[in-house]
Amino acid sequence: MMEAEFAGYQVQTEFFEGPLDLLLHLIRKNKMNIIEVRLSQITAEYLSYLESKRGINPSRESEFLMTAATLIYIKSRSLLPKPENPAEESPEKQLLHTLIEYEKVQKISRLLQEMEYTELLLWRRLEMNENFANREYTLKEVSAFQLAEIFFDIVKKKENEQFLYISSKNYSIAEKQAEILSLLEGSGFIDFSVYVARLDSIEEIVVSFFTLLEMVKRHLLVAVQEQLFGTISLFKNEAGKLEN
Amino acid sequence: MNPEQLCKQIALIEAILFVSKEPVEPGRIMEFLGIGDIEEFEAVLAAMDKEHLQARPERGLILKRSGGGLQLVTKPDLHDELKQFFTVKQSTKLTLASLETLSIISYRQPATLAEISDMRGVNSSGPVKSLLQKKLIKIVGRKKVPGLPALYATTQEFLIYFGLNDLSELPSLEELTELFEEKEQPSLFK
Amino acid sequence: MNPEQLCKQIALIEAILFVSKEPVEPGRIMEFLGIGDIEEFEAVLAAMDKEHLQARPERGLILKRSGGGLQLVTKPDLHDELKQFFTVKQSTKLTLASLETLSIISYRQPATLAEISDMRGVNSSGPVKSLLQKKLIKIVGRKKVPGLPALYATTQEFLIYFGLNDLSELPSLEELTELFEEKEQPSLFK
Repeated sequence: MMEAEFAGYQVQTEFFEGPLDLLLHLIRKNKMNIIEVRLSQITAEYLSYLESKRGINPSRESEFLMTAATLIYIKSRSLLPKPENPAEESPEKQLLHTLIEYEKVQKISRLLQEMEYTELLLWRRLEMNENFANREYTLKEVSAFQLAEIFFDIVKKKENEQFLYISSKNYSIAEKQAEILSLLEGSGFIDFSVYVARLDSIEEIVVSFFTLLEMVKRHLLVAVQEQLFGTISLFKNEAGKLEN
Repeated sequence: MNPEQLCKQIALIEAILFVSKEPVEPGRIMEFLGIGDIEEFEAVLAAMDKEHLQARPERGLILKRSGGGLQLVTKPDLHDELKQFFTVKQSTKLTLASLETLSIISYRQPATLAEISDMRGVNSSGPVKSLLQKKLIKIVGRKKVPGLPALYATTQEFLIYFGLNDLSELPSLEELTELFEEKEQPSLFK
Repeated sequence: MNPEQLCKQIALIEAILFVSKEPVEPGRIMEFLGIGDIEEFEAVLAAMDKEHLQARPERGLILKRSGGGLQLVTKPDLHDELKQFFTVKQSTKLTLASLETLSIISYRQPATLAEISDMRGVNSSGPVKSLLQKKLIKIVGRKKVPGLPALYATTQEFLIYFGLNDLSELPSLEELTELFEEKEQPSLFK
């Protein structure tokens, strides 16, 4: 089997993933059976490991210390004559239960690691053929969280973009007026909401809107709303052209 | 080159081209296979393409040179069938554009088309129309700004589709920020 | 089925799997090929994999099932050469912390961050974040307890990454104990 691969795992246990990992290491090292182990017996060893900080992740120190406190408490209880209270689960039993569960986690981890090793020997296609690229999703496959992720991505992208606008773009009424006139030259009229939707930023929308108001005031444009709540269409005012 | 060697080289070329996203420069493969002579290499490629790909009815791929590179592509006569296989029914699927639009509406509702288009950076009237047809969004009123644009919000169907009881169950942005803020780690799958 | 038909179907399966980035659901291919009988379809797949892929020294690919889908992958014995050619460490392995976190989620799903941290004895938000980014886990909802913490579960990518068809292929906890007690026993996943 892949004993050689697991050697890597064994070496890594010298760097303890957490207090439970360290405790299991000490239990194994002392060849104790996890079901019968007296945690008070390995308290001293645990504490000396902490003192030497060998193979301990310092960013998780608080968790190692918390377990140390529990161990000391267990030890102190074992030294005192204990009042029997079967209804209450002793801290030792609780910790042992956690340890037994954690041992299973380690076994599963080893199994997953072995499976990972086997799978990494197989190479898959890196990218889908563009000709058949299919960017559609079945509705039920999309979760609310994916929706949230997508929105979050958009917000992030937008934040970056707006940063660029501030530094790179300025809008003037004169420029906007020229732009609007050339649009009118092309299509004869402008659909206001379509026009605004195309704009990049609040700043540009504000400048464009003022420009339009100004142009209507100067009779360069005529604004028409054909029905209530309908969109506003802007036409070039031929009379205004004369006036200009 | 003995037949066994030839087979091994063809297998390797197949595996390399299978894994590669882009066409692979022939020189790289030649060097990698330890073939010094270009004619010898061309002979390997010809054997692979003619005997093992083109001539074999059970193969769906052929060798192709494009942009100076080698590539495996599907046989042209399978194209229609592949297209059929990879086309999915419009009605049950959402495009990425629709998902983006829907995500904006769900978080910023009620939202106007201009607001959605602004956030996405592209005109979004197409996706909005499609979402309206699918009844995932609806018009809930008009914004009191010039033009009185329609305000869109999500529907009951939207909640059902995404398995939500109400909108407050959508994950908060703070939560997501916390989860995704961490620097990008290289993905295993890219 | 006559040999000609069989060849055409194998060619189509090859082309479909070649084009797909993700494993393809066998049922979809079966339906597409117009094969009604699952055993007939399995016979086609077996012929393809055994006779046309595994047994042929000039082929660099094999057929594989993972995540409930069919996929073409490179032959395992070409791994070293591919690694050399692409000079990438495709073998980005998961950290032990991530593996432990995944172990808990795969057996206890859906699980909250608090439950995971509890079982590992250390705060596990780092590995959870990293696994989310790698899309090996996803958020599937919220636990109805104060704070409404997110519930995590494994994804389709998880199955594919570890070469599983579905979660039921993971050994039960009882089996697991046996597996590791008799150390030399070969893995179930061979």
